[in-house]
Amino acid sequence: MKFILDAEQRLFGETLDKILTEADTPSVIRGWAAGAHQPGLALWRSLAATGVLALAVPESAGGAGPLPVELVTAFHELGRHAVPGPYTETVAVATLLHRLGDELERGSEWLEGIAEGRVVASLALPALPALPAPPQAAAPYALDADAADLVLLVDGDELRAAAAGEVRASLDPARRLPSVVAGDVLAAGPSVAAAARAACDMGVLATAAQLVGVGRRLLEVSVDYAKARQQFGRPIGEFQAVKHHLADALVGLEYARPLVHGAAVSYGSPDFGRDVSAAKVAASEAAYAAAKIALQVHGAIGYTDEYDPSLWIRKARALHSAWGSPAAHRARVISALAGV
Amino acid sequence: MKFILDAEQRLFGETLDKILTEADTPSVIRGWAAGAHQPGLALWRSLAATGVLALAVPESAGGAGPLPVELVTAFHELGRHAVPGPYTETVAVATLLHRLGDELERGSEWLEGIAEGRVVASLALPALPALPAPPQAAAPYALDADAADLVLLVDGDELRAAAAGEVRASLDPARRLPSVVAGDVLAAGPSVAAAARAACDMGVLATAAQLVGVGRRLLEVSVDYAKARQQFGRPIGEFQAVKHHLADALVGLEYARPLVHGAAVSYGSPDFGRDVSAAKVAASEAAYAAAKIALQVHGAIGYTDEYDPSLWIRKARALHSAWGSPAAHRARVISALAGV
Amino acid sequence: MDLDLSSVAPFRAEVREWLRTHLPAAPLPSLEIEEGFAAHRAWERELYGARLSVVSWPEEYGGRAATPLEWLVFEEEYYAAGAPGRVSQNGINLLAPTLFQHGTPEQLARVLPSMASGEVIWAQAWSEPGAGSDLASLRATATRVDGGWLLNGQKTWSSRAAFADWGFGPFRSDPEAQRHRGLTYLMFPLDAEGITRRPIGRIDGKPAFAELFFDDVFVPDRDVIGEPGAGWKVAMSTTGNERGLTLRSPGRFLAAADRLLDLWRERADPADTALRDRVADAWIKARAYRLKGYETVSRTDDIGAESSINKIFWSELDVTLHETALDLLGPDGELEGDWLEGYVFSLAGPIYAGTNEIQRNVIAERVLGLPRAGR
Amino acid sequence: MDLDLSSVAPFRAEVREWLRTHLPAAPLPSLEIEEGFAAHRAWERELYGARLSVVSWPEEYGGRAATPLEWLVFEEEYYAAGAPGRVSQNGINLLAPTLFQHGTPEQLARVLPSMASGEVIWAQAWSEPGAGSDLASLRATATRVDGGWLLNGQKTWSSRAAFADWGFGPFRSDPEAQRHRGLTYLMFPLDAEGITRRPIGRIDGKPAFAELFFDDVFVPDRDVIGEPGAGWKVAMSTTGNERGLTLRSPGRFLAAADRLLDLWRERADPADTALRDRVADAWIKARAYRLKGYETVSRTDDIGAESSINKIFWSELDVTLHETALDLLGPDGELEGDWLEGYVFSLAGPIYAGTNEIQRNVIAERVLGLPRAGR
Repeated sequence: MKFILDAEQRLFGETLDKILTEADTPSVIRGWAAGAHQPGLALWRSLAATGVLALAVPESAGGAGPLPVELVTAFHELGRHAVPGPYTETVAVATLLHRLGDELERGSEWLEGIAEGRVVASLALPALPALPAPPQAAAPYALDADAADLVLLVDGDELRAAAAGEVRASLDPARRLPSVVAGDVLAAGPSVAAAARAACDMGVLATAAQLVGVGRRLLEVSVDYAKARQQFGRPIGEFQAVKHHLADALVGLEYARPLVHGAAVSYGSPDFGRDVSAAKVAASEAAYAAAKIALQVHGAIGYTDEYDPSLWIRKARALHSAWGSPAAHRARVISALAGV
Repeated sequence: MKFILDAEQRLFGETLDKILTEADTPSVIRGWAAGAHQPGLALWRSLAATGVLALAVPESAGGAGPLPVELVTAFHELGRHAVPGPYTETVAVATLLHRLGDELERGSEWLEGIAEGRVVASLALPALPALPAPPQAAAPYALDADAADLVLLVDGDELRAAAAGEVRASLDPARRLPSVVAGDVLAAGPSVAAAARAACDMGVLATAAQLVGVGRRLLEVSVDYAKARQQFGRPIGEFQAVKHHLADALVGLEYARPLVHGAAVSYGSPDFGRDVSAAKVAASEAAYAAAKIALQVHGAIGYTDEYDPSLWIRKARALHSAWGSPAAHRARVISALAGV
Repeated sequence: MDLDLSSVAPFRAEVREWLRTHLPAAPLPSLEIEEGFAAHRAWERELYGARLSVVSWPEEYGGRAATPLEWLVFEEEYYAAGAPGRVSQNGINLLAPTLFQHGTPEQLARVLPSMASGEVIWAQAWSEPGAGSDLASLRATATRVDGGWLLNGQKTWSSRAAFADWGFGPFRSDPEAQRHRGLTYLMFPLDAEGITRRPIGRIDGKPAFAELFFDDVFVPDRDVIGEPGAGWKVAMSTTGNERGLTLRSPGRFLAAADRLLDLWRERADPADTALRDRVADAWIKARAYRLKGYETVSRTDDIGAESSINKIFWSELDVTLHETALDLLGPDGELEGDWLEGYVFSLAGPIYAGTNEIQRNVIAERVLGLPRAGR
Repeated sequence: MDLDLSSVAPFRAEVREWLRTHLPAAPLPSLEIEEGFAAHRAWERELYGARLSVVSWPEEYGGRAATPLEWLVFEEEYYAAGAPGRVSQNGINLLAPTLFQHGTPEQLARVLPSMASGEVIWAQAWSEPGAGSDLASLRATATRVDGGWLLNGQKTWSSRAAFADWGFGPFRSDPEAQRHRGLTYLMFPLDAEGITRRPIGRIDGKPAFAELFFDDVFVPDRDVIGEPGAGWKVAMSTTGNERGLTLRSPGRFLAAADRLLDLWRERADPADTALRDRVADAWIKARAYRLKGYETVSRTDDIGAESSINKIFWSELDVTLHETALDLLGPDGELEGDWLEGYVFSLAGPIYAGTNEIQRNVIAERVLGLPRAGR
């Protein structure tokens, strides 16, 4: 029993941090938001070269996975750097394709392409298949499908090819939300529903890890700002109100992380679904709380489009409800525990 | 339109404050808790002499009411001084008897006794009749029935005489909770159910007013303590964390009060039930928040039986769920607004 | 004590009827973008035509001398009808009360009617990059010259200044004086020679603020409000107002709570009591704020620092109410739309007009009497 | 990274089996009253007989040198079984770690075995009427005399001191020294000549604390822990421990969350999602605390000030978990019973062992590196 990242896993995270720091993600995000996908796709390929996109693809299909601990390590850094692009959706598609195996004609070709970073994928799940009733309102959007090579739609127990329709703007400028135009049925039946549930769990896990990374970055920049910003003749970080806000943000994030790691470790066990839901609840709440605290500590400057931290503040809110709201995931946890 | 207490109403409150300050209610409470009812009953008679017990009794039955604004003014002071005894229950019984009118043989005799302070009444409502489903867990207790002259039980649409059974201890030592032993049926039918709903609304209103008074007193003693108590070479009230706690307590109470007054003013209108429920939600939350803040500001001393503020801290928690939890009252507000 | 509103019923009926017949057929574009700003300015003129733009002002300046109670009623009707946001709000709510208290008759006569009609839209120019919550650390200067003052320096977070006509705010006129002393309160046209404005995008990208750069901008003496050097006192008369009811009238939250209830009916599973409870709380708090407003207009004493209690309450209510709406919208909550715009707007509430941390200090020290921290 | 607990499975099985066969048939009376104190002392002896009272201690003192992971497992099984509260907790959790760090071999051999067996129950005597959160302002004195020290003054909030046998805490041994300097850490029998103890009722009336009055109480040199004058350093080695996992092991909250889930199944309307969400949150947080415990025992570095993060988390979880239970009980929530006793106990959490306000300062300054306020 060793419930901390090992040296190799830590090094993997540090390597990604270095690549992403050099990539100047805020400028990549602003380009992506304007539909200039090239810098974002170049970053996608750099990250693929480190193996990030191979983590959810099994070795048998040309990947390195499934390696859920490495996956959450990577998504934590994707969150810390607010990297734009359908990473979570691609991981979910990889899980879906892997589960469906030979049922899909081009499945192994797509999986290989994903692992190598050649295939950017997206996915629309009008209802989140793993979550219990009451159902989420329908969300017929496939994140960044206009930048993707492969777009899928799961509708009940049908898997369809799909194309990007009209793009809707999100509060998070890095999130472009096209509706999808359904195409041919690629597979149907209970195996699709089961694969979609597995894909959903993996998407939830990736989102939870990303949220913790988003919250971490917000805490980091807020602490730096509180040390530097002077008001009333002293750094605002001297004021107890500011200190306590930031301490609270840290407490929330420190207890979200073990839940994310715990879910990654329970991959493959019957508790995996319950555990990813628990992680998503805590990560959503902790990151959103960190975002509101970051806004309050920064004051007006945090409320502006042009100041970088606002990119993370907006992402925290968008991801708070993406891949299932905290309420939906609480319902699933109770359902798993109490069988109701 | 003049939505503040008039001079006479303010004077009434001040008079009660003076009587209750002189009465040294903490010692009365400690006696009451031990079953020594005499000082508490003497205080009951003093308060009756100022007209407090006549406020819910109509003039036609020998009372001065119904005067809901004066009633909430009085109960605010009863809460501020944590006066022990079944005041709320007696007010509810008065409402019940008044609504049933001639259906009860001894109704007018009891009403007159209540108004004059000769009849201390209590009441058990196993289900709170005005609140929607999900029903509260059954509560077959009649507060302080062992000190009462008249004990009633409403069970569905039956009104019964009742007697005090075994006394259960509450977190609030001033609240003795006997179960009731049901006696003869005094009345039955839809008029009982309707009268019980009216009685329940009046009980909820009185409890809400009392809660605001409890919260006020807790804020007052906490502010005094924060000014006097030194730690780290300064009064703890200089620390921003303490200041902000106390400011939050004030904000909550300042917005609970108008809801209590607003409910009193809407007595007799179709919105009365909705408005007392709104008041109870806000008063419960504000008083309980004030209690937790008072405990935190006082530290260990606030956690002791012998230090007077703990009497109010415990009462805030007990009244938080007495006469319907905040959740039950939220359900009723929504039910009234949305018809669900 | 009563809530008998029959005396204001005819006024309420008039406002309701006028709004029913004059409201724009379709919602106006956001007032934080150029197109919407113009549309909202036209709407202000229409309101003014019916003497409904500034009901509480004296008739000579375009109002109808409405009582505070009538003003509350006007606001209830205005927001209940879903009428457009007020693009003139910075002038009407922040400058006008200051002028009524400190302005000369000439200033009142010159400034107020065009403010009431929307012909001149005003922007507040208070904050500076180094002076947000700590307003006393202002550094932009007003230097005495013949017949007036020369402004230099920078202001920021000037709401609506991207498209507004005039600005107002305090400048340091005595470079030797410290903190609260030596400030002078001035008005200036935003297209004056020497002013550069740079719009700043709000968190949703809309240019809701601007930065203003002053390079020897001449302001004649007649545009000084109050005594030169007494700018802090003048400014404080605005903030007292800003923290009271005026900035966020109860009508606004009542209307928002009703819309939230509609959204809940439309979107929510009634069995989801967690969301139901949050909707109930929003409605209860909006009602509390309304009743507190009635209480406030019933009082004859100065509410003073108690206005900080209101600021905390409405700003937190606004955020939680809109969060509840976004949560009701589920995955659609992040999409552009009215609720998201309202949410973005609400997020500024705990920050501006004195952060809620500052307000809590004010409540603790000036309402509860706790000791100020040693400096 | 794994959660592979198979290596500790035999130990877990042994603990579970022993508890299954030895647990008292009926719950013991509250350990905060005299009768319950005696019953809990007897239970400690039984635990000791199975070498389960202090599993992580070396064998020579009555333990079985369990690893931190085994200790976590022991605690999970102990609370899951519904075993009695630990009347020896102040000694085991607060004094023993201090002795392991600062005690002499003679002290360890003399004090620990009788602590492990429950023969001697220890009470912490730290706080004074003027020194709660501000521990450095202690005034009770230890005066040097031949062969030892004379204690004078007062201690308060001494948990379990109403019925305990011995006490321990810091006293001011150098009257000239200020604040953190000149303190000496001592142990003393509570029935020593010159000690008067006055039980203090907790908020539910139970005498969970006592005040101690010292009048020339002689303590021999052998009962000084660490160097005379170094009492602050000795005390801090206790607080580091107190704020970590030891004081409130994850097993306790896991068991409480499971009982809450049972209560919810039994009492709640499943359609009441508001309560359901709170039950889910309690369970999720208990799981988070458990996983954080596994993380902590996997680390080899000192967690230092990070222990303050744990203190805030468990103390707030304990309150909200019990509030949820009381709300589930509805009108029965105010009645005496296990959940109410747990609630009352939880209320002390945010106050003792350093208030949560102090903990937030520690986190901000020592973990996040924010500047200390100027004094």
